[in-house]
Order: sequence, then structure tokens, then C-alpha cells
Amino acid sequence: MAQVFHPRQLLLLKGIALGALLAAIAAAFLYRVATQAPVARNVPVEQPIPFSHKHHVGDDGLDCRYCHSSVETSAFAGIPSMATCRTCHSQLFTDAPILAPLFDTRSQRAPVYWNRIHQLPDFVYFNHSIHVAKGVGCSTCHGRVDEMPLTWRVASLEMQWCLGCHRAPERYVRPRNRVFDMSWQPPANQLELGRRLVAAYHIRGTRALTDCSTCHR
Amino acid sequence: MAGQEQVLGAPSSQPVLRGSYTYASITDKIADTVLERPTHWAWAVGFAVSASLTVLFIVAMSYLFAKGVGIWGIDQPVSWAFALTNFVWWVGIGHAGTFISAFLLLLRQRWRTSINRFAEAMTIFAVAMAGLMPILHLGRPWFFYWLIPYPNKMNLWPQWRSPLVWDIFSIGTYIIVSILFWYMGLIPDLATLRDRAAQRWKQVGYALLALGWRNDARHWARFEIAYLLMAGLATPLVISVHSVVSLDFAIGNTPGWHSTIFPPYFVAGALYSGFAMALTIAIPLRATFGLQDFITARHLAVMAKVMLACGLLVTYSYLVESFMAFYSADRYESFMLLNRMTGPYAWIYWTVIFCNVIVLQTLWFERVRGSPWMLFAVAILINVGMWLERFMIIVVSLHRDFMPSAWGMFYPTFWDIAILAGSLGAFALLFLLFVRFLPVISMSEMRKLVKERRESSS
Amino acid sequence: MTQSAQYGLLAEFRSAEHLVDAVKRTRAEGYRDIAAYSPFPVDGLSDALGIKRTCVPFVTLMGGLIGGAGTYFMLWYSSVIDYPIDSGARPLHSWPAFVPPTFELAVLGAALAAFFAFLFASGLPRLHHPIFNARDFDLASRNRFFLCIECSDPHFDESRTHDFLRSLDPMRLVPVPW
Amino acid sequence: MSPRQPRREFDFSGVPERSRREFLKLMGASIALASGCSRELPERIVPYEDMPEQLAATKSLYFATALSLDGYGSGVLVESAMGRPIKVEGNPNHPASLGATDVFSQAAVLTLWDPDRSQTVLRQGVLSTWDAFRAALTARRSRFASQGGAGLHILTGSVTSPTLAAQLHRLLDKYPEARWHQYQPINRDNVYAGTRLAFGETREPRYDFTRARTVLSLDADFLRSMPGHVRYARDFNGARRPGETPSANNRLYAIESSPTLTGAKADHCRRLRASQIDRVARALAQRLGIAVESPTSVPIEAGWLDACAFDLLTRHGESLILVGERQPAHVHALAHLANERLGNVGTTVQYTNPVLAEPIDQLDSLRQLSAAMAAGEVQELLILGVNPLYATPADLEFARHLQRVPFSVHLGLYRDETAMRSLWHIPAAHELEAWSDTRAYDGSATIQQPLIAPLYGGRSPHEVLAVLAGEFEQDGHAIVRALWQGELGGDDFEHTWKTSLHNGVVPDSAFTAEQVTARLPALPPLRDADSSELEIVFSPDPHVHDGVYTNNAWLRELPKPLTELTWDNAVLMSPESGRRRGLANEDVVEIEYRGRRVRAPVWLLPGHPDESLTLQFGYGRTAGGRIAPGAGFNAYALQTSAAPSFDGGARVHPLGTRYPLASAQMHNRMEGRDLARMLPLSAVIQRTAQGAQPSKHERKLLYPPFASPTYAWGMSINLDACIGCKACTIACQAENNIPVVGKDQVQRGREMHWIRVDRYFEGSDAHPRVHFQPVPCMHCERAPCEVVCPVEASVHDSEGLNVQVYNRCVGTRFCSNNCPYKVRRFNFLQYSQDVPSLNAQRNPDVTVRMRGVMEKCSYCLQRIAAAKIASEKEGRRIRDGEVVTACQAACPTEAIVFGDLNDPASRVRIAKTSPLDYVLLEELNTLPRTSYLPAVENPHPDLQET
Repeated sequence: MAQVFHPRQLLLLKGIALGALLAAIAAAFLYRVATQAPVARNVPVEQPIPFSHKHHVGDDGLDCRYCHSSVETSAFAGIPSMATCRTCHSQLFTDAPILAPLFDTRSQRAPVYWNRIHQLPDFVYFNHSIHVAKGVGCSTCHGRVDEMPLTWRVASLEMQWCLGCHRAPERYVRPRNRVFDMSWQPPANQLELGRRLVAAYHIRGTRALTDCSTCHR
Repeated sequence: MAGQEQVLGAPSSQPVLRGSYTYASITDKIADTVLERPTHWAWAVGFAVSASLTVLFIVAMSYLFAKGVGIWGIDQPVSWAFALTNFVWWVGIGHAGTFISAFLLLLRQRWRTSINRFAEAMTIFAVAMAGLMPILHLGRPWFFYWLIPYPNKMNLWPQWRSPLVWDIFSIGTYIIVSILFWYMGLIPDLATLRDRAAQRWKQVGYALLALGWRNDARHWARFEIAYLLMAGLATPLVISVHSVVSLDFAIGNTPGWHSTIFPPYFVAGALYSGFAMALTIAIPLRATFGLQDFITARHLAVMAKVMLACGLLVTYSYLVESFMAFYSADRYESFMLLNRMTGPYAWIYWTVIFCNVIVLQTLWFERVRGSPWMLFAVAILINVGMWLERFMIIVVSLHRDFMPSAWGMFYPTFWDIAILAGSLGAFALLFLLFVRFLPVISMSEMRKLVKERRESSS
Repeated sequence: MTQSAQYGLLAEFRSAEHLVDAVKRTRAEGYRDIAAYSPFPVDGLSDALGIKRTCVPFVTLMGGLIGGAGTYFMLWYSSVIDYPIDSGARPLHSWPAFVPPTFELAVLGAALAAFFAFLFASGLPRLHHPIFNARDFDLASRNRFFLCIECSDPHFDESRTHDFLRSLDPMRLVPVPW
Repeated sequence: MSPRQPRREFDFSGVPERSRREFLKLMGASIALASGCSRELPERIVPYEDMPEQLAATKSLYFATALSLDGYGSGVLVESAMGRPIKVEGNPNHPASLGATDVFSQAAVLTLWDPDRSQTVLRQGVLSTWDAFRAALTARRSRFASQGGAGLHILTGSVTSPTLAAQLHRLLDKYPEARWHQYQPINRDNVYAGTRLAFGETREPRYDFTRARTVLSLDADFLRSMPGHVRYARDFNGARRPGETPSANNRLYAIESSPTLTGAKADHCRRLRASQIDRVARALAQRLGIAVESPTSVPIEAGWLDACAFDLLTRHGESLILVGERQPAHVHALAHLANERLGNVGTTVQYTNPVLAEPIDQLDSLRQLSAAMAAGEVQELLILGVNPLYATPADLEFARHLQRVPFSVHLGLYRDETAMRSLWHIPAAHELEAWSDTRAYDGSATIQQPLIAPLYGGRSPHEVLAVLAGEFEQDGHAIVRALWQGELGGDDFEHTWKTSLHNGVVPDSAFTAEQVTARLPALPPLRDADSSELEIVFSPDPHVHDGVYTNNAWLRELPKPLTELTWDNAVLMSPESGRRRGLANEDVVEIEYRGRRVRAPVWLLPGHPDESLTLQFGYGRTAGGRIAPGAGFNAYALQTSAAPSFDGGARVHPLGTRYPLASAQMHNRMEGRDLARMLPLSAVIQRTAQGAQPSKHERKLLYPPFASPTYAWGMSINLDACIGCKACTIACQAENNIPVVGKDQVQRGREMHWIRVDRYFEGSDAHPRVHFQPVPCMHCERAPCEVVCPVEASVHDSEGLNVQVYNRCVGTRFCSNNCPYKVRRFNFLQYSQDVPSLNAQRNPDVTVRMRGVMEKCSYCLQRIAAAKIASEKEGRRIRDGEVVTACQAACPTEAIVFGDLNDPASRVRIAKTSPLDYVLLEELNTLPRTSYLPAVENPHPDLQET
């Protein structure tokens, strides 16, 4: 009887097995990538008008609510109408070519299509107003927007990310008057402060905050 | 041929191995079925039929995935029907294989030796068919993995109190353990095939599967212990699996489901239908491949006896179910029973009773147990009867439960039947491939049987 | 040394009894690096070879315990600690409901452990082995019984061992090349 | 969701800024629209050019307007999400609504967004334009103007609109030879004729059930189909709250020729053929002391009539007799006289000026038009909002005569039968798209304001008439406003106008009661009492009415009261009549009547009078959308102008074939189970006096339920108040984006309604007692569905809601098997269609479910969440009544109460403390949060019904 396999063939076999394993891992990784949110995290997103939050918020000191006017009253923070932009830009930089779409919307009825950065699945009902009312700051979820020339997304917006705060709001809440403060940093005694604020703002307990019905309807 | 065996006298007095075989001749006979023998015409016909049904199965599954379970006849209130019936039926069939290979091994029943291999194959293919059904029946089958715990971005877990999760665990465990057990038993035989294969590709294939088995006494020592341990594990497992399957219903509150007798009732029913299927397969198999010396009339008779015992347990369960419906004085329970017997699906109830209780009684007669083709007919009827029994438990209980305003009927569609027929075809196809490529009888165990017979005769 | 050219000497026997007898005598002669090959498990052969008790049962037990305990812990942790959810007003720690999965995974753990312990203890898979170089060794999976004395044995001496094996009355005696 | 092209802004010149509606799509609203659970696609955001005031994204606005049925208006508040009208609620300020609605109002938004609506002007079936039509009409004007309008005929339905009436009158003033015809298939001819017989002048009877202790209904379905029925149902049940004031309970006697909800709710109901009711009315009148000749044989036991008459007489001034629109004028007149004798005029019944602007005999008007057309006198015919080719008596042969009209114009919502055969077809604006006005049953006027610009460039009748008359002002808003400026006048008109729009009622516009004196009318000879001839009774379909809603899928799929049929109509007959002819359900018969034949499937309805057939209008359509044609049979094909309501002499020939019908309830008996309870009033009084009794089922709990520390939501359903109208079902459908599944799926038992109204018959087929029971999710505290869900898709939240997480559901359906109430609904196929205009109707706060997902009543979770967020922002608890579920809001009789069980003062908590409170299938120990109060019957002591 002879050997079925020559040692060299065995080496080849082992190589094939290893290759298959690596291919499986690569496939799993590719699947992860392919099913990611459509707009990547931490990557600035191109926009039809290269709007800079850094300039408007960081340099000019505009309040968030000047443009996102319904953030305190409605689920949706609000995208400013073109008229809002033109309150200043009817005077400033009116000739700048990059602002041309701003005027085209009126003269040519060509709307501006902003690329959406923060996008939740359709079955998730996020409400800005209640988060703002309970002391969740803009920068907690949106990051230092005042330092973003083009805006990008800093949060994963995955369910486990939401749960991270809903399970322990005291780690994130801040005083209501600092909600729109971009530069706010959690103090050293955040946990202690957070617990006080949770009590003061009547933030519901973890069980209620992690109810499925809190976000899904 | 039936007459031929009659002259040998009562089947129970026959040996478990006929003829005068040596180590070499028995090895050659079994291995040649795989390696040498030309394709039998019956195999070819069976292959063509089962392959066509498998194609139908694939078409039906594709259409199902494209359109949704609405292509079936299920509705409110009967939202489970064929798929779950098939599931329970196939799992039950699987049970006979494990029972033969593991439980009888522990009991050192020598008649197990020549039938355990194909019975285990039957188990694996049946459980594979069964395992498909719960996935097919999901509304969103692409999310079936949500029933399995794994780290996920939603921080969610399965809901452990649901018997469906227990099902995933028990069916998953069952199929893995069955495959391991079967494969482990195959390793020495794969080595034999490796050593005897003439063509290079067969040699390579069997060599890879044999993992370098050398028939070393050390291998044998570990093999025997591990095999025995696996048998010891598989035995309680097989009991637990159909118990868990029965809990899919018994945990529910539907009258006709919510019953404490279900676990033993289902296990007995599983073995009953499993042995019926084993006979359904064994009888044509031995005729086609000339295995009458190994799968003797004795084997068939013993399996018939087991079937009789299980069938009587099932009959007892029917009686208890009826008695409890009356004795509990529960309005819904007694209505459920009355509805089974006299409602729109009464014909199913009475067919079940005919197949599973009346026909069964013929097995008391040695004449029936000794005639392979009569046994075959009985086994087929019991297969049908057991499928209908599961249909009765599932559909006839659901269609009229608590709220008369929500009562309804179930009418199967073409696609219901296509899935059932397709799964039968796929099962048969797998089995035919198994018969062609792997030894249907364990050669190493048969060699040991030859030795034992020699010792006992000397 | 001759060892580099040769793996051992292989004696072929007709029956299992022959083999057991031969093994006993070989052991008595002081050989330790020996291996016996048979087409089916032969009673008494292990004892004759002096094969020690195997770890397989212990590993199986451990596999079962880890499977069971690990599962129960996972069930408890996930439903009591990680994400407690009111499901049908059942207690978070619904131990009766945790029994079936625990049992199933205990069996699974044990079965996997048994299988892999068997492979590990047997040194499998090993697709290439010098013993396959021996002529007619394929009969070991059909009807013949073999005894191999390996060159690595301290008592091994080409001619002396050859003579000894000859004295066991084998059907055939062949060298096993590397 | 892929980016939507913004639509052009609509021109609203002249429309006040306040009601300016935008149609730009912002993503907030579209979040919920894409199929709920699929993978996300990149989205884009299209901002407003100028953001309208008040219109914050994702916040709904409500506008008051009115929706009309047969001309009569009912006030509604329409929810507008991002400028899209998505849901209709009742208007609490409106007398015909008091906050509730009927099924038609709820379904109006679906008609609005119906993609099958007519979208273009057609000339001879070929695409044309509004401008071309205007030119053509202007050209015709020179012809009829020169002849004083001779040859110009206008056909409308019942007109209550003051503006439309004024326009028509102006036109007739200008062209005195022109003719205005009115014909509404379901009309008030008999009612008005009855008042003319009794009082000598046309009056509108108006009932006040709050003061009626004994009510006798003669074929009058005041709970469900008369003008004002929503209000009547509320008032009737308001006077019937046995749990609160048992002794003040009212008693309802009903005699009906076709089973109705009124008969089903009656304490004593008798089913007679329609022609027999005249006889009963006379016998009763005689017992009440009116000098009529007593009929020789009365088809009803003397004891029954005696008891009824006794109750009517003893409740002097607190009783009421009302007669259905089907019955001939002299029966109405008898009832008016009887009411006067009983002292009821001024208390339980009042007579006002007619609500219709021109209360003519409509059948006669149609006859005249038909004759004029036949004679070739009609040169121009404008058909405004009606469909006479389909919905007119067959013997008038409208279709044939229309061919002789050289210039015919049809204004309608659909390309229906009339549209296809008219020279011109103009798409009509929906009531929610156009300015108009309407009057309610009591004369209260509502100015209808548009919620959205016409989706398909539809026109209102006002605009068409303005073009016809060549008036200067052709804009709907200006026309309506001009009229009311004239009516209301004054310096503060602007204020009154705005108040009227805001409140949905023009102040003080209800008609005041007129003085009347009744006289005994001359009674025609009675028909042969022993006639055994088969009678035929015509009736509007309960859900598609006279055919106006045949293309409304919600109404088509809504199970009809009593029959539970969906999608088709059927000939209704009694089981006994069916047995005599060897007929079973779904058997097709040919009905022969006055030489005309119609084939129709049979449905045997317990409680139907023997030897009588009920034929319902609205089906057998040949045009008018995608789902309207091809279902059921056309009852108009048998209707004649000689006997438009009922007649004898029909014959039925079984054909031996079958036509499958889709019934939503397959089994009609309770099988002795304790489901829908009904108690006699005496038992209620006794039980109330005893106080709460321990349940006969001992509550033993191995595990106590989890606490609901903040809110504990619960619902109480009063079966006594429930009239089985199914407004709850359709309101829920509109609110919760519940898909329509189609007839085939309903036949398979796959309908999706989250709240169904079970209907059980008890007793004999001839005289069954009828039970109604709305069944939403019970929200069991120990929910059987949750335990068996393998993926935590069905779980409890901390407020005790049994929530279904669609995006987690894998569709095992075990929960449904394990739900003893069978309230779960499964998307067996992809039922939610991705049709742009239907997507626009969807509620953005509710996930649209995809196939393979289980769903069920959520207690309107989205409304709870909205209230919770609002209250938390204000730092307070949710108030009782702040969360109103859709079913509760729609219910005309306030049968459904919802609220927080932790609040000791909440209405639901109080309702549940009643000793009569019970839960379904209590023995299963599921601890439902939804509980029931039993129905109560208040029989006359002398009448022990069998």
C-alpha cells in the first residue's frame, strides 16, 4: 500500500484549509461593511453647498436654535428653510459661486438636496424635543459640530449606542442651560451631577427608558 | 421472496447474520455496493423521481421566500399547519435512528449492528428536513438567526421562555450530535473504503474523510469509549428532543395542546413513526441491494415488535386524552375532543385511529411480522397516520379554540403540498446518495459480529 | 543509524487471537514502542498493549459541565442582568424555562468534547503516516492483524527484532520504510 | 426612502396665509412611510423655500370642516401631518358629531388619496383641459341665454349647501327657463311628504333622544343611517346608562323590514315585511286613541302592541315614535300625529324648516328630467356630483335618454358610469380639497375648508356653476365667502368667519323649531294582509351606501354589520325563506321582478323577515375605479320609480351555481360560552346595589404581574352602548396604517383589523337576540403571547402595554396561536402597498408593517407617547382624557373608555369599579387590561321574549 498523500500535498491541503478560514472571516467582514449605515461615521459628507458649522457656530457664534428652530418643540430639529439662510446671505457673500444654489432655489425653483447625515431606521421614533428638555446636550450625540467644516456623524446610532444612555442617563445628562453649549465637558463629578439632574428632571427609570415602546411604535 | 423466508421458520428464531461470511467476504460484499457495483435500475428510477421532487422543493422554497408564507393555506386562527406538521413528523422519524444506534448499543442488542448505519443516516436526513421547516415557516426567514444568542448591535437576546428557542437548541444539538455520532462510526469504514478504492479520486475523498485512521489498537480503544459515551449522551438527548418539540404545543394554552401527557406521548409517537419509516426504507433497500443476509427477517420482526409497543403507547395516549377531556369537565377541552371526532375535520381523526390503532393490531400476528411486504404496507399506513395525527393536533385544535367568532378553517394550497412532497423527495435523494457513496452497514462491526459468531459456534 | 531509513518492522497475523498472543509476548520481551492493528476492536488487545486509561471520559464530563453551566449563566445573565424584560409576567429568573436549553447545551458540549477528545487522544487527523508505506497494510482494514515494532524502541535491533518477530509465527514479516 | 421630487407650489392666491398648505416633502414625515423594516437607503433632505408658520415638521395640525352624506353634513376635525390630511376625527363642537364619527367620515381620507380618482378633464373619453371645457361651455351659453335658459338642465344630489343653492337660484333667476333637478338615491322624499301630509307644509323632524324614555322605531335605523344618526346614537345611549342611573333607562321597541343595528339593540324587536308596517302603525295609532280604522288582521301579537302602547302612553312627553325613510308618507304622517297626541312635540321631537335647500319630491324631479330628455328638450345637462347612469331606477332608462342630450357634462370624483357616457367629464374636487358649505341634520351650517390643494386639479360644483353662469367670481373660496358675508354681514364678519372656520360651525345657524299642528291624513287602502308574495326591499349598502364609496377599499373590506360580509353585496333573506327554496349561503339566484332579472348570491340572515328580500345598492358597478366594478350585483337594475323603496311580486329562481362571499366571521353562535354578556335591567339594579362581588374564578397566581409604577393603561368597553357600527374598526385602520388585504385574503381569514366587532346570534333564527362585542387586544398582564415569542418581539412595557415590536418580529405566529382572543393579525403577504398617494395618507407616527410580521392593537401607543412627551416637557402627569385612542374617539356612543388605571379619578378606573365589570375568558387568568360592561336589556314586564 502506498501513502494516499505526499507530504507536499498535505502542505497544500493545509494551505487550502487556512485559505478557506481566512476567506470566511473576510466574507463576514465584508458583510459587516456592506450592511453599514449608508453614510459612514466620522467621514465628512459632501453637500451641494459646502455649509460649515465651524464657521457659523464656532466662528460666528450662531445658536443651534436659530436654524434648527423646532428642536425644542418637535420630534424633528428642523432644517432651516432657504429663507432663513437668506436672512444673512441676502447681504453677505451674495456673489460667492458656492452660494449660487441658495438663490437658484428661488429663481429657478431648483431645490437644494442636502445629503442626510443622521438617519435612523423607519421604525425608530426619536424625538429631539424631549431629549433637549431632559438635559441631553447637542454635542453628546452630534459631537463638536462647531469644529466641523463639513459635518459628519460621530455617533454610531446603533441600538446599543442608544441603550448606552438609556440605561445610564446620569453619565450623559447636563444642566438644561448648557444643552446648546458646544464646549461643555462632563465635569469630574459627572456621575454625582448626573444623578442629581436625573432626579431633578424626572428622567424615567431604566426599566421605562429601555421599554421597547419608548422608541418603537 | 416472502415465501422463501417463511420456510426458514419464525423470524424471531433466525440469526442476525445469515450465511457463512468471513472477515474478507463480508467486507467485500458491503464495500462493493459502494465501490464496484453498477447502478441498479431501481436506484436510478428512485434517483430520478426524488431529484424531480427536490427540484419542486427548491422551486417551492424560492417562491415562498419571494412571496411570503401567505402562499400557503394558513390563516387566522390556523396560523400553523403543514410546515409544523412536517416538522414534528420529520423529527419523529429521526428518533428511530438514534434509538437504534444509541439506545440499543447501550442495551448491547446485537440486532442493531446491521441496521444502525442506515437508521442513523435516516435520522440525519429526516432531522435536516425537520430543521428546514421552522425556518421556512417564519414570516421573515432571513432573520432566523435572531433565535440564536450572539453578540449583536441591538443588545438583544432570544426570549428564553419560548419553547421555540428550546427547539433551536434541541434540534441544533440533535443534528450536531447525530452527525458526530454517525461520522465517528463511519471513520473505520471510511478507512476501509480508502484502502480498497481503485480510483484515485475515491481514494482521496475517502482518505480525507477517514482522517488517517490506521486501525491502531490505540485508536480502537479511544474509539470504543468515545462511541459509548456518545451513545450515552444521545439516548437522553433523543428523549429530550421530542419532549421539547411536544412543549411547542404543551406550553401553549390552546385546547388540544395544553396537556401534560404530551412529552411521553410525543416520544412514543416519534419512535412509532420512526420505526415505521425505518421499515419503509429497510424493506426495499435489502431487496434492491441483496442485503437479506444482513438485514434478516429477524431484524424486521424485531422492529415490528418495537413498533407495536410504541403504537400501543400512542393508543394509550389517545385514550388518556379523551378521558381527560371528559374528566377535566373543561368546556373547551371537551369541545375540542368532540370537534375532532365530529367536526369538519372528523375524517382526519378517524383515519388516524384507523392507521395508528386498528392497522397496528395486525402486528400481533407473527405471520404479518414475518412478511416483509405486509410489514411494508403497515409501515406506510402508519407513516400516513402519524402525519395526520400531527396535522390533527395542530390544525384541528387551532381552528376552533376559545372565541367562536374567530373560528375558521384551513385549506391547503398547492404550495403546502409541494413543500411536503419536496421534503420527501429531498430526503429520498439524500438517502439514495448515501446508499451509493457510503457503506449502508458498518463493516467493522460486522467483522466483529463474524468473530463473535465464530467464537459462539466453536 | 538504520533508524533513519526504517520506521519499524511489521508482522502480519491471520487472527485476532494470534495478534493478542504476539503482543503479549512482545511486551514480555521488553518492547514498548509497539503498535497493533486490527480490522475491528479486539477484546483484550488494549490490556495486552498496556494502553493507559484515556482522558476521553473526563474531557466529556468537563465538556458537559461547561456547556451546561455556561448556558445557564448566559440565560441568567441575559435575562436578569443585561436586558431584563417583562415577558408574560414571568419572573426574570425563570429557572424552569432555563432547564431545557441548559440540558441541551450540556449534551452538546459533552458530545463535542467526546468527539474531539477522541480525535486528540488518537492523534487524528494524521493523513500521512509511515505505517502506510508497509506493503499490504491495507488489509488491516479488511481481514488481517498486524504488529509493528518501531525502530524508536530502545530494544530495537534490526536483526534481533527480526528474529524475535519471526518466532511469533507471522504470515509475513515486512520492514516499514520511512 | 428615496428623495422625492418636490411638487410645484400650488397657487393659493386669495387664500389666507393661515390655511396655506404646502406639499413639499420633508424627511421627518417620510421616515415612517417606507416599508417599516427594510434596510435603510441613503436619504436626502429637501428644505422648504419658505417655511409656513405653524408648520413645524412632524407636528400635526387639526382643521375643522365637515363631510357630507346624502347632502347632510357632519362636523369633523381633520388631522394634517406635514400638509397631508391623514385622519378624520369628530368635531366636539358640531351638533351632528359631538366628537364622534361614522364609518364614512373615517374613510373620507382614503377616497381623497385614492389613486383611482379621476385626474383629468375628458371630452368623449379623450383627454382634454379645463380651459377647453370652459370655452365649450361659454360657447353653449349664447344658445341657452338667448332662450331664457330653455334646454339647460342641471342635475344635483340633495343640496344643503347655502352657497350652491344660492348659485343655482341666481342662475334660475337669470335663465328662468332653465331647470334644476335634484335626485339623491337615498333621499328624504317620504319624510318630507309625510310632514306635508301631517302639517300641510314641508318640515324636517328632529329628535331628542336624551328625553325619550320609550322609543318606537318603525323601520327607522336611527342608530346608523338617518341624517344625524351619530348624534342620535350618542343621545340614545346617553339616556341608557344603566350602570349609572338604572331606573332612568329607556326602552326601545323596533319593528323593521330589514335587519338593522337599531333592531339589534332594541329591547323588543319584531321583524315584518315592509308592507306590513303600515298595518301595525294603524293598529298602534288606534291604541293611542287616534281615529283610524283598525286593520282586520295585525301581523303582530296584541300583547306586544298593548305593552308598547302602554309604555308610550305612560311616558307622556317622554316617548317617541319615528318612522324610517323607506315607509310611505302616510305612515310618517300617522307617527307625527301620534307624537303630537303623546305630547312629544317640542320635547322628544321638533319640526324645523327642511335642511335641504329645495325640498322637492326628488323622484318626481328625476322623472321630469327623464321625460324631458326623452322628448329631446334637454340641450345642455350638467350632472353635478351624482351618478344617474348607475344610481337611478331602471325604468327611467336614464342611460338611453342621455344619448339624446347633445351637451352633457359630468362632474364627479371618479370616471364612473355617467362619466364614461357624458360628453364632458370634469374631475371633482374632494370635500377635503375645496371650499364649500353644508348643513347638518339640525340645520347647523359648516363652512368646509380645504385641507390640501386639489390633488388632480379637481373642481367644486361652485366653480363649475360660476363658469356656467358666467359669473365674474369663479374662485371657490371667494364664492363661499361672498355668500356668508351676505348672510352674516356686519362689521365683525372677519371675526365671525374665522370663528366659524375654527369651530367648524357657523354660530347660531341651527334651525329653530317651528310650530306645527298635525291632522289625520287620508289613509290609502291597506294592501292584502294575507298576501304571501315575496317582497323586495331596497336599502343602501351599510358601507358603500348608494355606490359613492364602492371604490373605497377600507369600506369595502369593513365587515358589514350583522352579515359580516366584505367586498360584495348579497341578497339577504331569512334562513326560513332560504330553506323553503333549498338555498344556502353563496347560492346564486335569479331575482325576477316586474320583468327585470338580476343574478345575485344569497346570504341567509337570522332575524330577516320571512318572504322578503333585502337588496342593497352600491354594487354591480361597471366603472368608477379599479375595485368598484366587478363585485356583487346591481340592485338599481330592479328598482322602479313606481316603488323605489319596497314592493311585492318578486320571484327567486335558484341557478344551481355558487358565488363565493367573504365573511369575516365564520361562526355566529357563542356556543354557550360566557363572552358577550347581556343582563336584564332588574339584575343590573340588584348587582349594583350589592356592590362588587368576588369573581367566581379564584385568582391564584404563581407569579404576580410586574408593577406598572407610572401609568397603567386600561380600557373599558360598554357592550350596552356598543351599537355594532364599526366606526372603531375603520378609525383604527386609518390611524394605524392597517392595510387592506382584498377579498381573496378575507376569504382565507386573513383580514387585518386590529379591533373587530364580534356579532353573535342567540336564540331562534327567526327572532335572534343580537350581541355585539368589540374585541381589541386585551393587553393581558399575564400575556400568553409574550411567553412563546422566541425573539422578544411581543413584550410588556413598564406601563402594562403588551407591545408588538414589528422590527424584531420574525413571524413564528406562535403568539397568535397562543392568544385565546385571536386579536393578533399577521402579514401573510406584503399587504402594505407602496403607492405614492396612499403612502401620503399613512400616519407618520406608526410603522408600516412589512410581510411576515405580526401586528395588533397597541392601545394607540403613538398617542400615548405623544401625550407623555408633551406632559414631561411641562413637568406634569398625563391628564385623564388626554390620551384618546382612535377607536374611542370615533365611537358615537362613548362605549370605549381608555385611560390610566393608576389614576383613581380616571373614567376608566371608575368604569372598572362597576360590579358588572368583567373580562373575557377570565378562567384563563390572563388578567386583561381591557374589560367589558355587559349589555343590558330592559324588557317590558309583560313581554317575556323567547
